[in-house]
Formats: sequence, structure tokens, C-alpha cells
Amino acid sequence: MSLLEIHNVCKNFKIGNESVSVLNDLTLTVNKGELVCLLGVSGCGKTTFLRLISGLEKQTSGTILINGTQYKIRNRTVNMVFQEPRLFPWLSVQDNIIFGLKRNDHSKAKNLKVTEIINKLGLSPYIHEMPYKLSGGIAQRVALARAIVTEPELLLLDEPFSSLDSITKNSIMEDLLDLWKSANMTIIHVTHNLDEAIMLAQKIIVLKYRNNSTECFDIMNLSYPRNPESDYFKELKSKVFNSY
Amino acid sequence: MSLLEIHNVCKNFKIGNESVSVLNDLTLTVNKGELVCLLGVSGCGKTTFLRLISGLEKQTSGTILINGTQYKIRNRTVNMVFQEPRLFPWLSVQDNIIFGLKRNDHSKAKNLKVTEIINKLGLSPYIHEMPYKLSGGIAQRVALARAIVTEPELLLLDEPFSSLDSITKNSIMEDLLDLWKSANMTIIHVTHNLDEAIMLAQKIIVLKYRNNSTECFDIMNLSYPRNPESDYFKELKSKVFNSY
Amino acid sequence: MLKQVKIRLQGVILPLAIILIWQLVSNYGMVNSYILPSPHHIYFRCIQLIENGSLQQNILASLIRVVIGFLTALLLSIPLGIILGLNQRVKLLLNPILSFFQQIPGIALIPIFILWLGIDETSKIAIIVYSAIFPILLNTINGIETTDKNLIEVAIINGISKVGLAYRVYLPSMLPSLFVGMRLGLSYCWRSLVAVELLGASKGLGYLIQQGRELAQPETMFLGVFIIGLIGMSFDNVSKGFEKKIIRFKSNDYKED
Amino acid sequence: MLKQVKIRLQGVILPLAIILIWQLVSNYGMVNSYILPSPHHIYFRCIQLIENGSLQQNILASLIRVVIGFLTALLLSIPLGIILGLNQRVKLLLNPILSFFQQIPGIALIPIFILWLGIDETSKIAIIVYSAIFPILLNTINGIETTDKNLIEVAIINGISKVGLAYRVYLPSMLPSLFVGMRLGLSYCWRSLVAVELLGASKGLGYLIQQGRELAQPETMFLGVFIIGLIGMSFDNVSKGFEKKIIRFKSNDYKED
Amino acid sequence: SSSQQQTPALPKTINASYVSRPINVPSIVAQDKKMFETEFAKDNIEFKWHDLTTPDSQLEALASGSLDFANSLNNLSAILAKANGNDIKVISAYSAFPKGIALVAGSTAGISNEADLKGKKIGLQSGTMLYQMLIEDLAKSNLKKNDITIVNMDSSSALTALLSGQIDATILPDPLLSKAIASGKATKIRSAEGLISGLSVIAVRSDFAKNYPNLVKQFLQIHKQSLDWSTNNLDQALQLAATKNQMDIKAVKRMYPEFSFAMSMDNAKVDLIQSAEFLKEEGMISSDTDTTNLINDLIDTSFMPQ
Ligand SMILES: Nc1ncnc2c1ncn2[C@@H]1O[C@H](COP(=O)(O)OP(=O)(O)OP(=O)(O)O)[C@@H](O)[C@H]1O
Ligand SMILES: Nc1ncnc2c1ncn2[C@@H]1O[C@H](COP(=O)(O)OP(=O)(O)OP(=O)(O)O)[C@@H](O)[C@H]1O
Ligand SMILES: [Mg+2]
Ligand SMILES: [Mg+2]
Repeated sequence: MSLLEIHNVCKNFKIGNESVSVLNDLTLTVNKGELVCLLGVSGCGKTTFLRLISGLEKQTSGTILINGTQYKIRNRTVNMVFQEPRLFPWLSVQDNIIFGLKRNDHSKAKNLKVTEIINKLGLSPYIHEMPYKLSGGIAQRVALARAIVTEPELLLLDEPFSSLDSITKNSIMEDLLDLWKSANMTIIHVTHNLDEAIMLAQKIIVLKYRNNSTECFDIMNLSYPRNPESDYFKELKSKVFNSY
Repeated sequence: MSLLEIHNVCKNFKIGNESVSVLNDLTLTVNKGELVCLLGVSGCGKTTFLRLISGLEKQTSGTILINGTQYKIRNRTVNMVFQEPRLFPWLSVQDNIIFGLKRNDHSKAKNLKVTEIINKLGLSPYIHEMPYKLSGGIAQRVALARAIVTEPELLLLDEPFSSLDSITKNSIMEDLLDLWKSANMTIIHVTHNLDEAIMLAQKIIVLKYRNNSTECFDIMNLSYPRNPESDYFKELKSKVFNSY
Repeated sequence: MLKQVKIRLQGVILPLAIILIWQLVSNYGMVNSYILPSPHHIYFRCIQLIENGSLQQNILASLIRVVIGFLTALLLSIPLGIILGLNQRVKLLLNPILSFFQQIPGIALIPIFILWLGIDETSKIAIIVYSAIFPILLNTINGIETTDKNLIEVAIINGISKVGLAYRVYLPSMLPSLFVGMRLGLSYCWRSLVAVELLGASKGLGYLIQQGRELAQPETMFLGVFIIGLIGMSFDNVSKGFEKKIIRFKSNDYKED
Repeated sequence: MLKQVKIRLQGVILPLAIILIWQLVSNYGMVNSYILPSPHHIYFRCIQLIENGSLQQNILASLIRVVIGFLTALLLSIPLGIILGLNQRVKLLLNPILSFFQQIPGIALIPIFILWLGIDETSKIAIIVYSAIFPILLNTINGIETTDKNLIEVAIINGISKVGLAYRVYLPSMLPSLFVGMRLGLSYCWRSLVAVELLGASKGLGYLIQQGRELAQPETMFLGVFIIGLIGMSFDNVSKGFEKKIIRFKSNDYKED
Repeated sequence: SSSQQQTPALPKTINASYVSRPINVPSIVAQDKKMFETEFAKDNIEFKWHDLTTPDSQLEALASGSLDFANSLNNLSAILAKANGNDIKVISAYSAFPKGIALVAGSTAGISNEADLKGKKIGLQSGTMLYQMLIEDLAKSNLKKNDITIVNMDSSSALTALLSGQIDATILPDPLLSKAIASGKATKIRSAEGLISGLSVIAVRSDFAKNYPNLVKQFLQIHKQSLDWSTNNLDQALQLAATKNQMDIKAVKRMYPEFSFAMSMDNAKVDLIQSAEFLKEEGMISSDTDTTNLINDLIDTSFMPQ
């Protein structure tokens, strides 16, 4: 069953007096429970794409359906990790993380889950600190935690690991896969890292620069954990790379 | 000849009422014209280290010498690309890029050079735009351009490619190497990407997490361009990785 | 273009409606005309004063005072605000005394102004300056203090001098606050005119208002009020327009339907 | 601890020095004591009025007025500011009229206040409210408008309601501006007291100042001024302290030697 | 409504203004002794005092019905108000103190009589009794307004300006007057006696007077009582005034003889017509005003206690 349907979506931005097309006639479907990685060169419109899905930006034309209807923002079905951490400077790490939880949702079970996520992301030493004291990578993980704890049906990740070293990243990727499986989330993950995409995705979509086409690589069938050093992946990698 | 000497440097931060040590008794030398890559897990103190060198932060103890003397900030000997783009929101891309140039330094030659850098970084379509319209990767490149055009003796880069896709990144890395060679700059490049370090560095330094030690891998002798798929590099990569 | 006009029109609806109702209510004698004269009477008075030329003179006299006073207030408070915003020591030294004078009614300063500055224009300007200075000062300080530290670091590492820092980083960043301060300051200039022109003025809109009140000519008083309101409003609008032009960097924001 | 004391002391130096010089200059008859009485005389007057209990009553009367007026101004202007800051349509509709009234001298509104609100406390409070409302309003609007759009997006995507958005994002983010507005507003409350207490008050610090003026008792007037200055300053300091406590999120910044 | 002979029900409250400064003994005494409060309470009417010192606010409050009686309203303001449609009646004199108003000159200004005023700078508030005195005085020395420079300012500022040498002369009422002279920097040229009446009056809303003539009578009756009490207990009365205004008792005693609190309106009509003529000449009321009619309509002595 498809969770997200995108039909002939166009997005233009006004630059000066010109209207510049960023996304042009995009059509795409993401199924419930799928983990999709979205690739594309810098400035090709990945962030814009996520913002359209989340409802933060309105498409110039075309339709976007989530669960068959037009998505109403504030519905908590979709959450997003932005490309920048965007932490609330007046809230401690802990308060930032629980920002999106409903006020009446501070049950014990929920608290346990939040603590678990905090621990998995290695944030427990920092929970009482204010954001300005955090390193780039820690801040990014806090932003990730903030979105994950709300357990959205559809999670949009905009380069969530860009500031992480490989060790931290690998461990978090595993945790994310666990969560994805257990929580039955659908994830669209924007990344500029091929390895990352190959390690995670069931489907890899490459967005072309100021153009109407996307290319889609289906690797749904492959099991986790994956070995990016395998020949299959090397081949896939170069295929994806060439499709940019 | 050493450009940068770091002797027994400690840096503590106050967190609550405790003083937490981030860098402890660090000693290190960087020679003139060297390209050093600094690695380390998230939160280990890489950014702090760069901030100490740049003079934006004062060390708790120890000495930091640039060209044999204590560095006076505002001297334009050192420039830095921060982990976040930090663009001036009220300036266009172009004005952001030339922000650091001396007012009387708008010679034709200089202008040509600036244009060249803008072109190389793929920023020419954006020069008249305001920062809020830029994608993450474009903003990051603008920040990089802003530092490069001032041609500092010592250039500190704090994960300057974190938001770039591999194609863009590879092309920019080549340009950076060209510039480094021609301008006789010294570069300290913080990254969390091993491949990046191996492609660029003459020396790879791994900073250990809340600890007094660093590990240094000297690969000065190797020529560019490098092939990260070679066996030597694979071995080096795993050696560096294990030293984290 | 048409949309622009429509937007402008919307803002005029409410004032026009108020004036209309006011006139109607006056016609039916439902308000006390001794206190609240009808718009028609005020208009009549206006024509009268224009014809004998005194309105123009009153406006000019006040306008000159306000402009000089406001500019002086700007010249004093912006640099002072920058210094106080940047230098913690100076701030600690001057804070109590500034905080004290911030509270003092202008009328209480009149004897001192007379003693030191005489009864000519200088004293009048001083009262205007005093009325306007604190909104500008406090908003300047706030603008300085809320400037993004990250951008300041960028500027410093790029070798920007202190003066350069002030006008290339602090100034653009504090513009929204500064404009709030300036708009407030300017309106307090206008507001101070009555008190100002009690001190040895024989012309001016404040004088007109005061005279209207004392001579029990409410339409004269309201005429003065209207003109102050309208001129002040125009200044305010010009400043808002100016602000919009200068502060181009506001981002597009999410709009809910 | 000791450093704290030292810092506090620094701020007191300047005022003390001024008072000392003032006293010396007075002792040598270098200023006209009919215009500028010596600190000693003012102090003497103060003791006198404390002993007969009238000073306390005056202070209390004004204090109550200012507190009520200020709180009313807050209650009106913060919600209005939030609405104007968020809703472009309402802003366009109300802007001209607000911009107009922003310029009007309080004294010109007195007849209208008398007509509609009588000559009891309500009118006096209304004048105080009018004096304080615009700094709070404009700074609230500015606070709303300069709130980081990125954070608002985060809040919206996390399903925060409009009310939640107001008090979980806009409010904390606009606190610095809001405090500037509040501090300005409060000081204009104090400043308005003389005009306020000309309107049917037989007690209050403004009344005291006016009495001092009319009866040619400069020491009474200056006593009133001093007390307004001191109380206003204390309020201002409390508010600054409060602000520091609440706004914990300012980052450490680069300090030059 | 005049055809209906039944009088309207008594009002719940009566609002009256008082001015205690400079030494308005009757108001001070009446207030202290709660004379009005007690008397009107007998008819279940609450009596409220309002300390409205400026004539503008008094008149506005009368016009808006917030106030029923205004004490110590200066005669010029009353005339101006009446001429501009504020329907009030002057029912009694309140005070007159021409002796307590004087033209003073700075001791270094070189002014020893009115004739020396020529070419000098004189600070006072235009449109007031003080201004009226100046014009009358100038006329006596064959001077015109154009022969001097008038700087518009209130009396308090004028005192400051005179003492600091910013103006050459001014006209001051007591106690500012005695302060100026005590400073040694100003000399008294002449008092207002013989130039203006310096009259201030008690006024009532015409409406109120029409509806409750008996209450108006009662009001003046009580006012008279306060005057009688003051005369019989002068020391006590002056002490009250000193306390109320935070003044030195000596100053009060010295000033008191300058004041007349006689209620009689016998000469008032002439004085008021003179004032109205003055206002007309100065263009402060319309030039087609019939001053005699105006004053006749303004004054109503029918409520005076016998
Ligand atoms: N608000 C805006 N106004 C005008 N142009 C915009 C706006 N937002 C984005 N753009 C432009 O749209 C294009 C796509 O931007 P987007 O942020 O979606 O890219 P991206 O794929 O996320 O890039 P990156 O990998 O660098 O983050 C860019 O050229 C950008 O300049
Ligand atoms: N101003 C500060 N106050 C307190 N602690 C700080 C401050 N700045 C940094 N730290 C702490 O110092 C440690 C090192 O931070 P730093 O930013 O140098 O890390 P980093 O190596 O750059 O990490 P990343 O790769 O995530 O950017 C972190 O634990 C951080 O929380
Ligand atoms: Mg992006
Ligand atoms: Mg870092």
C-alpha cells in the first residue's frame, strides 16, 4: 500500500523577477514501511522535495497525497530532521528532544523509550546542557532524537549524519534500522553519501538537477546488515553514481 | 619550518559548576605549507582545537605559537571555515564572499581571482541571491569561498564538505589542492570522512576523545591525485580507523 | 499594483469609518461638542487657520523642532547604545544613572534646562531629545546584544576592525531593533511637543493644542492633535517603508491558509 | 562574591560623585538654591515629609497607580502585539490608526478620558496605560517578527498548536525585545505621573512634584523627582535581573583583551 | 421638562472640585471638617471632592458631567468656557487676591517702573489673569504689546527664568512672588491691585442648577459655614492650610491678608464684563460677542445665602 503519492509535482521559486523551476513534473510513490534514500547533487532540490512532502512548502502544481489525502501540517503524521540542527536555544538538550511529544504523552513507557533513544544516540552525558555548548555532531544527533521520539508514520531525514564521524554514524545507522523495523515507520532519507544509501535503503532514488526525471534503484530484496565492500554493491554504487 | 606550534595545551569548559576538560596537554607542530587532516569522533574537540588556533577561544593553559609568536586575532594570517555556513543574512552571496577582503584590495587581479574561485565552486549562478534562498551545500561552498579568497597563511577548515554530494566534493577537493599548491597555504582540515582525509592529507592526525593523546599518520610522501581504492590506502584507512 | 492599492485601502477603512460615525453622532447631538467637536467643525477651523496662515507657521515651527531634536537624539543615543552594548564596564558604570534618568518626567527637568540652556530653542530641543533618547538607546543596546555571536566571530577572523564590526555586522543586524527604537523615539518627540512649547514658544502644534485647551476651543485642540497624528504617522510610515527597503534579508516564511 | 560587590560599587561611584559635587557647589553658593536646592536641603525635606507621614502616602498612591497601569498596558499590548505580529491582515487594518495614536500627546487625550472615564482613578490609569502601551506593543511585534523562521517550522512540523507556538516558540524567542519594551513602558509610566496626578489626585509623587513647582518649593519637587527616579530604577533593575534569569540561552561570546 | 413641576429625584452623589493651593482656606477647612460630606449625607447624598487644579480639567469635567461644582475657577476661564458653549453658571465669588499678584523685575534688569518695560523680555502665560494685568498695566504707561517681548511660559518656569536672568520681568502670584523677592534677585514693581480683580469663582453646571436649585443653595450655605468657621478659628484654619500644602505657617500667615474670600458678587459683574472685553480685544473670544449678555447669562446670584 502506498503511503505517499506524488503526481506531476512542480515547484518554482521566484528569484528576482524570474520564476525558476526547481522540481519539474515529478511523479513518485513510496510504500508504507519503505526506507527510501534520496540522492542528488547539491542544489538539485532534495530539501525542497522534503519540504513539499512535509507541507512546509506548497507545490506550484501537482498533487501530493499522504495516506490518500492531502496532508494537513501539524497532524504529527510526518516529522522531519532538517539539514541544520535547528535546536531551540532556550531549551536544554532534554527539553529539545521531548519538544514534539504531546503534553499528555509523558507516560512511563514513553519516558523509557525516550531514555533509550537518548542512550543509543550517545546523548546521555549532554541532556542538561544548552545547545550552544554542543559540538556540531552532537547537535545533529539531538535533532535526530527530537524527530524520532515522536514516532511519526513518515520520517523525513535531510542529511542527518552529515556531521558525524564514521564510527558514530555506523552505530546510529544500525539503531535507526532497528527502530524502523520495530516501529513500522516509513523513512525518506536524503543523503549525499552513496555508502550510506546502500547500507540503508530499500530503494535509492536519484534526483536530477533542474530536470524532470528521477532514477530509481530497487534494492528492497537485500537483507541487513549489508557489506558495502561486496561486489554487488560496488557495481550498484557505480551504477548509481553514473546516474547522477 | 614550523608554522604552528602547540605546547601542552589544555582546554576546560565550564559545564554547570564543573570544569570539564576537553583538550588535555596537547602538543603538536604543523609545518609551513603542510596540509593536515584532523579526525576524531564527534565531540572529541576538533572544533575547539581549531577555535584555539584561530584565537577565538583562549586555552586554559599551554602555549600556541603561529610563526613563532602568539597570534593576534584580526591579523588575517588565519582564516577559518566554520562547521556551519554562518553567512551574513543581509549580504548577497557575492558580498558574503568578498566580506573578508580589504576594502583597498579590489584590484583587477584580485577580482579575477575571486571570479575564478566562484566559478570553480559552482557558485556563479547564485552570486546575486540572498543566503536564505541557498541550499545547504551551496551555502557551505559560499562559506568556503569567503575564507579562500582572503588567501590566509593558515586556513582552518571545519568539515567544509559535510553537506556536499560526492561529485561536487571531488571536484572541489581537486580545486582546493590546486589552490593549496599554488598559494603556498597551510591547511588544517577537520573531517569525519576517512576517504577525504586520505585523498587530501599529507599528515593525518587523530584526536582522541577527552584524552591527552593524538595519533599522527605521516603520508607526506605520496603524490596526488590519489586512488583511495589502492591497497596501501585500504590498509592505512583501517589503521587510522582503529586508532580512533 | 492593484493589490497594493487594495491593501492601502484596507488601512483607510477603519479611520474613515470612525470619522463618519463621529460626524453622525455629532450631528445628532449625542456627544458633548464642548469636549468632542464634530469633524466638520475641526475641518472648518483648519480652513480658517490655513487661510490666515497661522497653521502653516505652527506646523513649520514644530516640524523644525522635532527634526532637530530627533536627529540630535539619534546622534547621541546610537553611539552611546553601541558603546554600552559592547563594553560591559562602561555599561556597569553608567547603568544606574541612565536607569535613573529614564524615569524622570520631562517637566521636572525644565528648571534645570532653563538654568543651563536658557529659554530659547536649546531648552526646547533638549526636552525633545530627552523624550526620544531612551527608546532609541535601549533598542540599540538590545540590537547589539542580540547580534549573532557566530557572525561576529566570522567578522573578527576576517580581520574586520572594531569600527568595521560596528557598521558591517552590528548595524545591519540590529536594524530591526533600531527601527523600533527610532519609530518610538520619533513618536515621543511629537508627543513631547505640548510640554516643549509651554516653554517660551509662541508657535507650534503643541502650543496650538495647549491654547485650544486653555481658551476652551476644543476644535483648535483637536486640529492640533490631528495634525500631529497625521504628520507623525507619515513619518512613521516613511520610516517603515525605509525599514522594509533596508531589511531585505527577512526570509519567506511558512504561511497558513 | 567579592567581584559582584565590586561591580555593584562601580555603578554607585558616578551618582555619588555627582551628588557630592552638587553639594559642594551648593555650599559655595555657586548655584541658585531657589532653582537647584542642595542635596542636603532635599534630604531635610525628605525627613520632614517622612515624619509627617505624607511621603509614604504619596509613594503608595503613585505606586498603586503605576502598577495597575503597567499591568493593564501589558495585558493589552502583548496579546495585541502577538496578533499584529502574526496576522498581516489585522496589521494592515489597524496600522494606520495605531500609528496615528502613537503620536498623540497624552495631555490631548485628557478631555476624552474625562468624558468617557470620568475623573476618578480610571482616567488616571488610562493615561498611564497610554504612556506605556506603545513601547511594549512595538517591541512585541518586533520580537514576533524577528523570531527565527526555522524554529517555527520545527514547531509546526511537531504539531504544535497556534497557542503552543505563541508561548513555546514566540514568547521565549521574543523575550529580549519584550523586556526592552517592558522596561521602556514602565519608565514611561513613571514619567507620566505628573500629568496623571494633575487630574484629580491629591496624593502621589507627580502631585508632589507639581506642588513643589506651584508653591516654589524646589526641594519638594526634587524630592519627588528623586523618589520617582529611585523607585523606577529599582523596578528597572529588578526587571533586568529577571531578564537575566529567564534568558539563559545567550551564548558565551568572544572577549577581546 | 419645565412644564413638569415635580423636581427630579435627588442625585446619588455630588462631585465638586477643590483647589487647595496657594492657600485656599475655605476648601481646606471644609474638607478637613468634612462639612459638605456631613450635610449632604443627611439627604443620603454622597459628596465627593476632586483635587482638580487646572481650570481646563475642571471645565472639561463640568462639561462631561463628572463634576457638578468647580471651586476657585479663575474668571477668565469661566468666561471663555461660557463663550464656547460650556453651559455653566457662576454662583459666587471664591477668592480675590490682587495684592498677592505683582509685576516683578530682575534686580539687574534696570526696571523700576512700568515705563521701563519697553523693549524688555517678559515671561508669562498668555491668556491668563497675569497676562490681563500686564496688558492693563502697559496701557497705563501708554505702552503696547509690541513694545515688549512676551515669552510664553507658566509661572513656575517664569520664576526660574527670572532668577537665572533669562527674562527681565514677569508677573507672579504668591507664593512664587514672595520667593522671588526673598531671593534678592528680583524687585517688586507693582501689585495687581487696581489693575485686575484677580477674581476666582464658584461655578456649577447649569443643568444641575436647574434641576437641584436647593442643593446649590445648600452648597453655598455650607461654603459660607466654612468661611465663618475660618474667621472664628483663624489660627487653626491657617495651621490646616500650612499642613495641607506643606508650607511654613509663617508664610501662610503673611500671605493670608492678601486674600479675600468674600462671596459677594456685588462688583463681580463689572469685573467680569471688563475681563470679557479684554478677551474680546485679544481675540480670544469671538468679536461679535455681546459681553454684557454673556456675563448676565453666566452670573446667577439667586443661590447666594442671605
Ligand atoms: N526559498 C527559496 N527561494 C529561492 N530559491 C530557493 C529557495 N529554496 C531553495 N531554492 C533553490 O532551489 C534549489 C534547490 O534547493 P534545495 O535546498 O532543495 O537543494 P538540495 O538538493 O537540498 O541541495 P543540498 O544538497 O545542497 O542541500 C537551489 O538552487 C536553491 O537555491
Ligand atoms: N562553549 C562550550 N561550553 C561548554 N562545553 C563546550 C563548549 N564548546 C564545546 N563544548 C564541549 O566540548 C566538546 C568538544 O566540542 P567540539 O565542538 O570541539 O567537538 P568536535 O570534535 O568538533 O565534534 P563534532 O565532530 O561533533 O563537531 C563537546 O563535548 C562539547 O559539548
Ligand atoms: Mg538540502
Ligand atoms: Mg565540530
